[in-house]
This record gives sequence, C-alpha cells and structure tokens, in this order.
Amino acid sequence: MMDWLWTIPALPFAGFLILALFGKQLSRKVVAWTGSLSTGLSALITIIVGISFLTNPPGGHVFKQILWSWIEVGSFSPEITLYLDSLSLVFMFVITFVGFLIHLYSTGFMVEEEGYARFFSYMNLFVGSMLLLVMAGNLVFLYLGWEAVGLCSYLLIGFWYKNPDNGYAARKAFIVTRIGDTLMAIGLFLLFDQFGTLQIQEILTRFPAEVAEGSPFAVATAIMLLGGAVGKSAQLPLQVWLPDAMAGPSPVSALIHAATMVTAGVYLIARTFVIFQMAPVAQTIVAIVGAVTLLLAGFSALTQRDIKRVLAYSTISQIGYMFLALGVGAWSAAVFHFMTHAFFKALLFLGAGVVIMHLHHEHNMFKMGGLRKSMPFTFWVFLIGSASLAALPLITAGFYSKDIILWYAWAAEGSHELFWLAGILGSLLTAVYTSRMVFITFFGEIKTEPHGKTALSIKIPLIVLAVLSLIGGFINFPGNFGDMQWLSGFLANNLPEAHAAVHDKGIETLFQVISAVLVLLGIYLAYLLYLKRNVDEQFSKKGIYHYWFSGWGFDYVYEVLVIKPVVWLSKIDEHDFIEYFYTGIARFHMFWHVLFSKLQTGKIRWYAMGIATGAIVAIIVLVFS
Amino acid sequence: MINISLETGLLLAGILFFMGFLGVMVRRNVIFMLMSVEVMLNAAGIAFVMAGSHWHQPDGQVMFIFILTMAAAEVSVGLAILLQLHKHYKSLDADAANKMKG
Amino acid sequence: MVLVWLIVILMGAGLLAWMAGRYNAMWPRFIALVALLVGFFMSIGLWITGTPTIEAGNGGEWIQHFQSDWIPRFGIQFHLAMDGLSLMLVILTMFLGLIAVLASWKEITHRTGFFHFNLLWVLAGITGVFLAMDLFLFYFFWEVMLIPMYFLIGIWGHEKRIDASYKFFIFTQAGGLLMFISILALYFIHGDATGNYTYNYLVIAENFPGTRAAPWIMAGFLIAFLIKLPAVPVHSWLPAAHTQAPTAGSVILAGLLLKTGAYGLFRFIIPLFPEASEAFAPAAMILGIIGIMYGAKLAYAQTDLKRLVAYTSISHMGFILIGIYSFNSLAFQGAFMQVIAHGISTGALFMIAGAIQDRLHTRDLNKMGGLWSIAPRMGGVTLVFVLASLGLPGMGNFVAEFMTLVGAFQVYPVYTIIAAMGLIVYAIYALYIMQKVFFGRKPEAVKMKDFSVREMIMGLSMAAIIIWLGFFPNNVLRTSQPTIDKMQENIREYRQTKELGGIKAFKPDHESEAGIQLTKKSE
Amino acid sequence: MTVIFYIAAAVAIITTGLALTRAHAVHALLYLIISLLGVSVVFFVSGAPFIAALEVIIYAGAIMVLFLFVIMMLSVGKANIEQEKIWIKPRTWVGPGIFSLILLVLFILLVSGFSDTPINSAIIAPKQVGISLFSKYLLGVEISAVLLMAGIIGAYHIGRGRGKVKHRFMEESQ
Repeated sequence: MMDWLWTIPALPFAGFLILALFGKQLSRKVVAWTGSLSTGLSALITIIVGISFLTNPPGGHVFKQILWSWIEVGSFSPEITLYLDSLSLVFMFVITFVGFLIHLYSTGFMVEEEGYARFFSYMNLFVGSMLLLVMAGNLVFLYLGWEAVGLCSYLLIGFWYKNPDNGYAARKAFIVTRIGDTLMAIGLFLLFDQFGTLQIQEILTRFPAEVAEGSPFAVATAIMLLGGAVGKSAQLPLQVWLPDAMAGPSPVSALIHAATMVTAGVYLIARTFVIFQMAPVAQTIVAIVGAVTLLLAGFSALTQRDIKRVLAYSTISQIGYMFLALGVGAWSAAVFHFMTHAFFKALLFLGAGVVIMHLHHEHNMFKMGGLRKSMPFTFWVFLIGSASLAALPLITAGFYSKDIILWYAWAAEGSHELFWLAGILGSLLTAVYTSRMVFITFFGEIKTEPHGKTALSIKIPLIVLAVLSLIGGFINFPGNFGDMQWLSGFLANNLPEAHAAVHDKGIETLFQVISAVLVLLGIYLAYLLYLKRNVDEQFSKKGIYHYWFSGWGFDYVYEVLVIKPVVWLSKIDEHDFIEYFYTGIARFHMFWHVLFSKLQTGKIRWYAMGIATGAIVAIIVLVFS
Repeated sequence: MINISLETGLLLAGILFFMGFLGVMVRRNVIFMLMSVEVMLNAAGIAFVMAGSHWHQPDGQVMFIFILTMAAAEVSVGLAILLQLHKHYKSLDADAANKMKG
Repeated sequence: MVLVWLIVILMGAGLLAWMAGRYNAMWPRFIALVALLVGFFMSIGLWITGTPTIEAGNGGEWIQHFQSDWIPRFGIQFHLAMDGLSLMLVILTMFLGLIAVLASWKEITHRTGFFHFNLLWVLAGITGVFLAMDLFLFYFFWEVMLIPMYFLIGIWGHEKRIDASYKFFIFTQAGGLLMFISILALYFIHGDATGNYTYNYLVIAENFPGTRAAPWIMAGFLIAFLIKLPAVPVHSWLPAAHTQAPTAGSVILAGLLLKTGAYGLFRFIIPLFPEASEAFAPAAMILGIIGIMYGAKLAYAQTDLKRLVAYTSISHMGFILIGIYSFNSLAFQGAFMQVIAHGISTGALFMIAGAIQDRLHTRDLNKMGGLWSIAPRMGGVTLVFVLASLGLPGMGNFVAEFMTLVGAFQVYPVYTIIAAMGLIVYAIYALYIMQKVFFGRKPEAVKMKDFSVREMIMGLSMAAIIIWLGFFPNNVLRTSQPTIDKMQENIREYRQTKELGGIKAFKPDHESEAGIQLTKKSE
Repeated sequence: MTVIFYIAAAVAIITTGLALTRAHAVHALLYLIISLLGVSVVFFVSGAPFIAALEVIIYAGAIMVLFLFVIMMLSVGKANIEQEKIWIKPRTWVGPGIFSLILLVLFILLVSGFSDTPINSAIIAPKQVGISLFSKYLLGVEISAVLLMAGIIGAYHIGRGRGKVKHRFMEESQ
C-alpha cells in the first residue's frame, strides 16, 4: 500500500490541472466534484497508508519513495523524494482530512461566487503543495512546497481580485513571507556549503557529528531556518500579514491561515530539530519568539471588532504556543497542539464564515448579536470550537494539547519560569477574548437578522470538526492521567521525547488546576466586561486599546521604516540616473557640434584663412619648436 | 648658365605662391579666385623645376607636367561650376554660394 | 554540414521572404514559419542524435563540426562547431524565433517581407554566434545580428523608435568594435608567438600565453559582452530598445540577444583569460549584485509595462554574472539554466505585453487593471510567467537562480546573501505587474479580446516548457554538463599551474592547425 | 644669364601682383599671361627649355584662353567692375596680407640655409624627361589621363546646365 504514496499529492495536482485548464467549460457540479473528490481520495489514501504504516511499520519507521532525480550537478543532487514518517503522517492526515472537509464546505459556501472553478483549482493546488512540503525528503523540494503554498495563499487572499485592498493584502502576505523564505534559502546555502547535500535525514544524522554544539554555524543556520518559519507562521516580527490575509474567503482562512499553511513553520522546526538542539541559543530564541508572540497577539485579539481578525490574532497566538513548545524541546506537544488547533480553528473559521454569509458579508461583530436564537446550529458548533480554543478543562481537545505545552514550559530542561508565566497568562487572555467573541456575536440583542438556510454540505464538515474538537484530545492524555500518550509515543519514533526536569505528578495536577481556574475566571471576566457592561465602547479610542487594536503598531513601524523608504527610493530614481550620464555624453557632443558647425560658414575665403592659420600653427609647432 | 642658388629659386616660388594665396583670401569674385589658384599651382611648379635643375634630374619637370595636367582639369571643371554659379545666383560672388547645398 | 544548413536555411528563407513580400503579405509569414520549423526540428534532431555523443564524451566532444577555408590568406576559416552548450542555445533560438513569427502574425502588416527578412537574418546571426569557432567569423555574425535588429526597431517600433534604434546600435557597435580590436590583438599576439596566424578559437585557446596584455584584451571582449548582457553601468540601451521594439523584436532581444553576451562569457572570457577573469571576479560579483538590485528597483518604479519587463531582464542577468564568476560548475550550470529559462520566461512576458499593447494601444499600467474579468486566459498565462520571473520553485528560473546562489555561496557568501535579497524585490515587482494589469478595478472604457487560439498555443507551449524546466532540468543540464566540466577542468588546471609558480607556457604547436584540439586533448 | 633670371623673376612677381589687384577681369588676365611668360623665361634660363615651352603653350595659351572665353561668355559689365572695386577696398587686404606675410617669412626661414651652391643649370633635355615620364612615371601618366578624362566629362556634365536638376544628388531645393 505504501507505494501509493505518490498519489497523495498527485491527486490534488491532477484536480488542479483539470480545473485550471478546463474549468471554464465544466459545470459547477463537475467542478465541485472534481475539487472535493481529488482531496477526498487523497485523504482516503492517506488514511489507508497511515493504517498500513501503523500496523506494519517500515524499517526505522521511515518510508522513502524516490520519484525522479530533480537536479544533478556534481554533488548537488536533490531528488524528488517523498518521505514518510510519523511526523509527516500526522501533518498529511490533517492536511488531507481537514482539507477535504473544507473543500466540501466550500462547495456550498462558494456556490454563488464567480470564479468557482478558479477557487477550487487554487485550493487543490494548495493541498498538493502543502503535501509536498510535509512529504519532501530534501530541503530544496521542501522549499518548493514552501513557496508554492505561499503562492496559493497569495492567490486565495486576492481571490476577490476586483477590490484593490484584497490585492494589497495578498501582496503583503506574499512579500512578508518571502522575506522569511529568503532567510530560509540562505539557511539552505549554509547547510549545503557545510554538508554538500540537502537530504534532510543525512544532514540530521551528520549534524551532531560534524558541528560543535552552539557553534556559530549551527546558530546561524538555526536562526535562518527560524526566519523562514517565523515568516510562514506569522510570528514576531513577521506576523503583520496574517490579520490582513483575512480578506480571503472564509474557507481559505480556515484551511490556509489557520489549519495548515501557517503551521508549516512548526513543521520545519520539528523536522530539523537536530539543528535546533545543536544550537541551544537559537532554540531559546524560538521559545522567546513564541512566548512574546502569544502574548502580543492575545492582547490584540482582545480588541478586534472584525470576527475574522479576532480569529486571526488568536491563530497567531496559538502558533506562538507551538513555538513555545518547540523552544522548550517538547516537539510532540507542538505537533499535538497543531493537530487540535487545526480542528477547532478550522471549525471556528468555518462557523464564522456561515455567520458572515448569512449576514450579508458583515464582518463586524458589533453589528451581530443575539444569533444564538436565530442560528442555533451555528451557535452550538461555534461554541464547541470556542470552548476548545479557550481550553475548557477535560472535555475539549484544546485543553489537553495546551496543558502539555504549559507543563513542559515549566518542567522541561532548559526552560524558564517566565515561559510558563507567559503561557498561563496567554491562556487567561485566550479565555477572555474567545468568550468576548462568543458573547458579542451570539448573545445580547439582535442587531442584524440573518437570512437564508445552511446547506447540508456546509453542516457536515462543521459537525465532523466539532466532534473532533471535542474528542481530538483523547489520543494524548497528560502524564498524570495514566500512561495514555499515544500520539507522543507514535511521534517518538522520529522525534525525541521531551525531557522533564520535574517528575512530580502532584505538581502537574496543581498546574492543571491553576490553568483550569484561570480559564473559568477568564470566561467570567469576559461575561462581566462584555456582556454586562460594554467595555469596548468606553475604551475604543483610548491609548493602549487603540495600540492593541492596530496590532501593537507593527504595521505603522514597517510602513515608516521599510515601505516608505523603498517606495521613495524607487520613485526618486524612476528614470535611472545612469541614463543621465549617457544623455550627458550626447549633450556634450551636441554642444561641440553646434559650436563647430558655426565655423562651417560655406565661404571659401574663410576656409582659406583657416588653412593659413593652420599652416602657420603647424609650421611653428613642428619646425620651430 | 646662371649663377643662382636653389634658395633663390624657391624664394621666387614662395613669393608667387603666397601672392596667389593672398588672392584667394582677398578676392570675392570667383574668376579671380580661380586665377589665384592658377598662380599658386604655377608657383608649386616652379619649385619642382628648380629642385629638378638643382639635382640634374628630370623628375622635377615630370612633376611639373603632372601639375599642368591637373591644373587644366581643375580649370575646366572650375570654370564649368563658375558658369553654373553665375546662372544660379546671377553673380560671381563666392560668398553667395555659402549654403552648402544645391 | 548540418550546422551550415541551419544558418543557410534561415538566411535563404529571409531572402525568399523579402522577395515574396512584394507580392503577398501572407507569404513571408509562412516562409518564415516553415523555415523556423525546419530549423527547430533539425536542432531537436541534433539533440536526440547527439545525446549519446554528449553522454559518452568526457569533455568537449563536438556533436557536429564543420570547417573549411574562407579567407585563407589571413587565416580566416568558416569554422562551426556545436557542443551541448551551443546546442541548447540553438534550440532556444529556433523556438523563440517561432514565437516571434507567431507573435507578429497579426501585429505586423506593413512591409511584411522586409520584416521577416530582418527577423530571419537576426536569427541566423544569433545562430552563427552560437556556433562560430573562428573569431573572425564570430565577429562577422555578431554584426549580422546587429544590423537587422536595428532595422526591426527603427522601422516597426513604437513612438520613439528612432532614438531607441540609434541607442541600441551605438552601444552594441561600440562594444563590438572593442571586441574586434581584442580579436585582432589575439590574432597578432598568438601569430607572433607561434608563427601560426589564425583566427581559430580552439588553437588560440590552447596556446594563448598569459601575457601582460591579457587583462586589456579581455577588457575588449568583456565590454562587448557586458553591454550585450547587459551589466548595470552599460545597460542604458536596453530599456529603450525593448520598449520601442515591436513584439517580435522585444522577444528576440530579451530572449536571445542578451544571451549572446552570456554565451560569450562562457565561451571566450573564462577559457581564454582564466587569470584575468579571476582577478575580475570580485568586481563582476559586485556588478552582478548591483544589476540585480538596481534593475529590480527600477522595474518597480516603472509605469510602462514593457519598460518594466525590460528592467527585470537587467536584474535577472545579474544572476548570470554572479554564476559565471563563481567558477564552480554548480554556479556555471545555474547561470546557463538562467540563460535558457530567462529566455523563455521574459520572451513570454514580452509576448504578453505586446498582445496587451496591440489590444489596448497603451503600455501604461495606470490605464489597465481588472483585465482578469475579461481575459482570464491571458491572465492565467501571465500569472505563470510572472511567477517564473519572481523565481517560484517549480519553474525553470528557480532552478537556475537557486543553483547559482548555492554555487556562489561556496565562494562568496556575503555577496550571495545580498544577491538572494533580490528574490524579495522580485516578488515586489512581479506581483505589482499582476495587480496593476489583471487585478483591481477595471476602467469602464477598457475592452479587449482574450487570447486567441494562436496566442494560447504560444503561451501554453512556453508555460509547459518553463514548468518542464522546473521539474526536469536534468535533461538540459546533462547536455551542457560536458562543456561545463571542461571549463571547470581548465580553471583547475590553471590554478594548479599557478600554484606551482609556472605561467602557462608557449607550445610551438604545429598540429594545432587541424583545429580539433579539444577532442584530441580529451583522449 | 643670371641677370635675365632676375629680370624675368621681377617681371613675373610684379605682373602677378598687378593681375591680382585689377578690378577688370580681362586686364587681370592679360597681366597674368605676362607673368606666366616671365616664369617661362625663368624656366628657360634654369635649364628646362621643354617646360618653358609647355608653360607658354598650355598655361599662357590654352588655359588662359579658356578663362578669356568664360569671361566673354559672362559679359562682364560696368556694374560688375564697380562692385569689384568695392570688394577690393584696401581694408580687406590687411588681415589676409598679414597671414600671407607671416607664412612667407616662415617659408623663407625654412628655405634659407638650404643650399647655397649655385644651380649648375645644365640643360635637362626633353628626351630625358620623356624617357622618365614613360618609364618611371607611367602609372602617373595613366592617372593623369584618367583625370583629364574626368575633367572633360565633369566640365561637360556640370556646364550643360539644362533644366532644374544640376545633378541627381543635387535637386533644387525650392
């Protein structure tokens, strides 16, 4: 069954090709079928391959499929290799499965849009590219997927191309992530320079032997890779693109900007974990980036008025948790949180999409309200997603994944108490802003009356995701719940296990209680602040609130420091100053031309005088000097 | 037969040459300019002949014959142009024809 | 003999087209199309039949070789030879020639006969440049490609065509004459030293001593090639010429003429002057980086679509400079790949720009926008090439740029990092094109037709090739590998002799008249 | 004989000077003929009788007569002579005169000290000239022939002067 591995990315690509080339000619029904079926089949094969991987693991828990030799020049010989291990399998499962659900949702959601085929072709392209990213066996191939998902993100953010703002957001997303990508490319140059290969596994095995721990090379490489990860995963300082990326349709936000693409950075760091292990400084930086990002984004999420922007900042914040986990060495915890986050965040985005759709494309939460009664189905699934995001204890998937991260933030070797503090503060914030969002949208008085009915193709994915948001956490219980850490165990085949410095189950339980209390406290706080009193109205224009609202002013700073100078620089020299040099040469000769043509009077006697003068000068110079 | 030096001969040639040159520069009438040119050519011929006599070689005289030929050709063309000039401008003023185009 | 035919067919068809154009405007188009198709399939055939030679060859075995006397008195021969490098470039020439003919099918209605004559002769000149192994013959073809191009710009160009054509002519001619001086210098220095006065490149390359004049001789070649490439301080002719030329002219200029400069660097500069090249390398790196950054910056500032694309060419050519002067085979291959990939991607962009201008009668980006809604096919094709231009993986340009950078990084890490920053700037201008032309709001007055079948065939075939290059670059790389290896070998040899303290000595070589020195050496 | 040389030379110089200052073209021409005759005498005494003869026959005879014909064709009238007098006012002579004088002085300086030995003017016979002309300078003779031919054709073509077109490259501008 493993030999079918190549069909997993190939199916979405085939779907993309069909839709891109013949999309115009096909009916909407065929388009919808092609789009979702290709992803669905891919998901099915993933599951089959996964089962066969689990039941009959290949040697070393690694399966490789070499398709063809890509580039071959001397020692530089990246191949098109698919690489399957536990890490990529988890990612593949989420990508194809959640991807399929979102495709299914889109068949109903996008039904009234023009460019139906275009949408599905881009989506299929995205799924295929994302699969390449996580299945790539060497870094160049990974980079291919990495850039291709960026492209799809660009295309889908700007899907409604007629509005220039969407185009701007799309370009911003692409260019900001491209900065990270370029840093990552430099990391690849460094690695190739050192090892003469870009095979991931070869680098990982040779790295500890050939590079000293903490050496400048290791740190530089790790930082460069981190740069790529930070760009893609919208972490500090390159997080500015993600809130604007909400200009795309909701399924896009769900698939690309919540569930899969933005977690590519997590995947990259987990994939190249050895490099980070060998560069402790860089790993600490990863943790710091994660901790700071999760707090900053949390505060920003607290003040947003656009429901999708709340979710966007929350995504940034949740990925911050994953980075924190990576930074403290809890590799599998990051992957676990990635998985549950994919479920509940996709659910939230899709739910928000339903709300937006039924309210005539209204994004502003303060014009919603009271939807609990008019849209009960949406309310309930949204509530489940929110509970999971807020990590409501015991019954939600978010609780389990976040709990492990918080525990290792405290207990892991080389961690710091501040990381835990940031995490716990973040979980309070998460509870507050999530509840705020739910309260404002679904409770209170009705401000806009929804219209239309929700199609079945939209409901099914929501139900499935809601279920997964609840039970998705049960595959990995915390250590003090008994020895039931199946996901970590599975990942341990390919990722090192986290080393806890503290092994006291009592303390672990204590911390769980603390965070549970804080979550409940956060919900109550939100109830007081946003349902009982309308705090937003009072603060909306003031000081720090405004500062948070604009994402801590990063956009403004970049505008002043980067964009304005670049635009200014290019506009002042639009006509190329070198051109003036050549024009100058031409002018110079023109000047002498005009001058000398004055001498050309046409009078023969004048010329004779000229000859006389010339003769005098010539004789004096040549003979008498 | 005579007792003069080459210098003297060349002096004669030089005087005539520069008189001719002066004529070219001063006169505006094309006929006179052509005449002046003839004088200059003739002076050059004198120089050749004198030099030939000095060294007892016929080459100087041969050169004179060439100059003569050239002068004849030049005068015939020059006078033809002069006629056209006169027809065109109704004048023999060399400065009238200063446009450098037909 | 096939090589001669390649050139003769083009030249002959050119004359025929000129004559036929007096009777019917359609005939020249068909004549040109047929001639180029024949040339194209001939060169593809050479590729297929030549592949065993290439793969068996251990460096420098010719696929095809033709040599006969031309002006024996001065040691000038009609000497053509084809290795993997020139083979790929000839195929590119024929392919882009086809594109150029198809692109001007509807655009050129005025004096089609003379137009196609010029077009075919430019192509013949370019083919000749890629094949010539006699320096004099090389110079001859160098001029052959220049003059018809001057006419193409000057007669069928846009509003400022006269200025542009003068500028093009003066710049390239100045370079050409400097090169000719260098060729003469090589001829005489080599002749004086060995007694064998010949223009045969292979003989000279074999025996040319490291004289003190070498840097100056190299400078002559180098300036000619840098102008053609173009590198930044001497790029000024390019935006004008590309902008004003008709579509076919722009396609050929960007796709092929610039590549003759790169080819010259590969073929002449590095093998003939290893020492001087090595001394020049840091400067070349800086020139390359300036080209990349400055070209991209200027591209972003433009509002004229064709001018924008023209500046992107300058920018991409910077990578070639960096690749060639890194002196390792990875970077060499990267630069070579850039030659091919950029030829196709920029050729396509000019084809599209020409199609837009033909429809809207403007190149001003501010008068466009939202064209996707009325021309999705055109938009899709454009998207592919815009992405290729920004170096998206999966396209040939990415392979080229990535290989160049990886190769260069091993030698000049700092420069390479700066050059890599160019990739960010590429994204800025490339997406700017898409946004300005196809996205955003469509002005009410703008109406135009989508791509026709003919244009779709062109667009899709080029898109297919660029993606094929992105995923299967090995086919191309394998073909050029022996030549690159040979270059690499030369450099290694030179470095060894230098380390031993010796200068490459004169070899009074009497056998070298045969001219197939490289083959002999490889045995 | 030396005296004859000096006299002839003086005559030549003086008549040339007169020729170039006349306002009336025919007068000038006549002075010029006398000057040429003087030069012819100079040739004769300095041992070149053949050249002296040619000078008289071709220069003073043929070429000057050609001038005369043209002057007659143009029928120079009184108005032209008045115009000519205005053109040759003394003031116009100053600048060119200085130039010519400087050049003459330079020339004299160049020539002086060249050779003091008298010309031993043994006669160089026409035979010698002829032999030299048709052996050593045969190519020159050929070229001269071509030149004369060109002169004839050119003179005919230019002088023909019918219609507006003087030459196919020189179309009338108006």
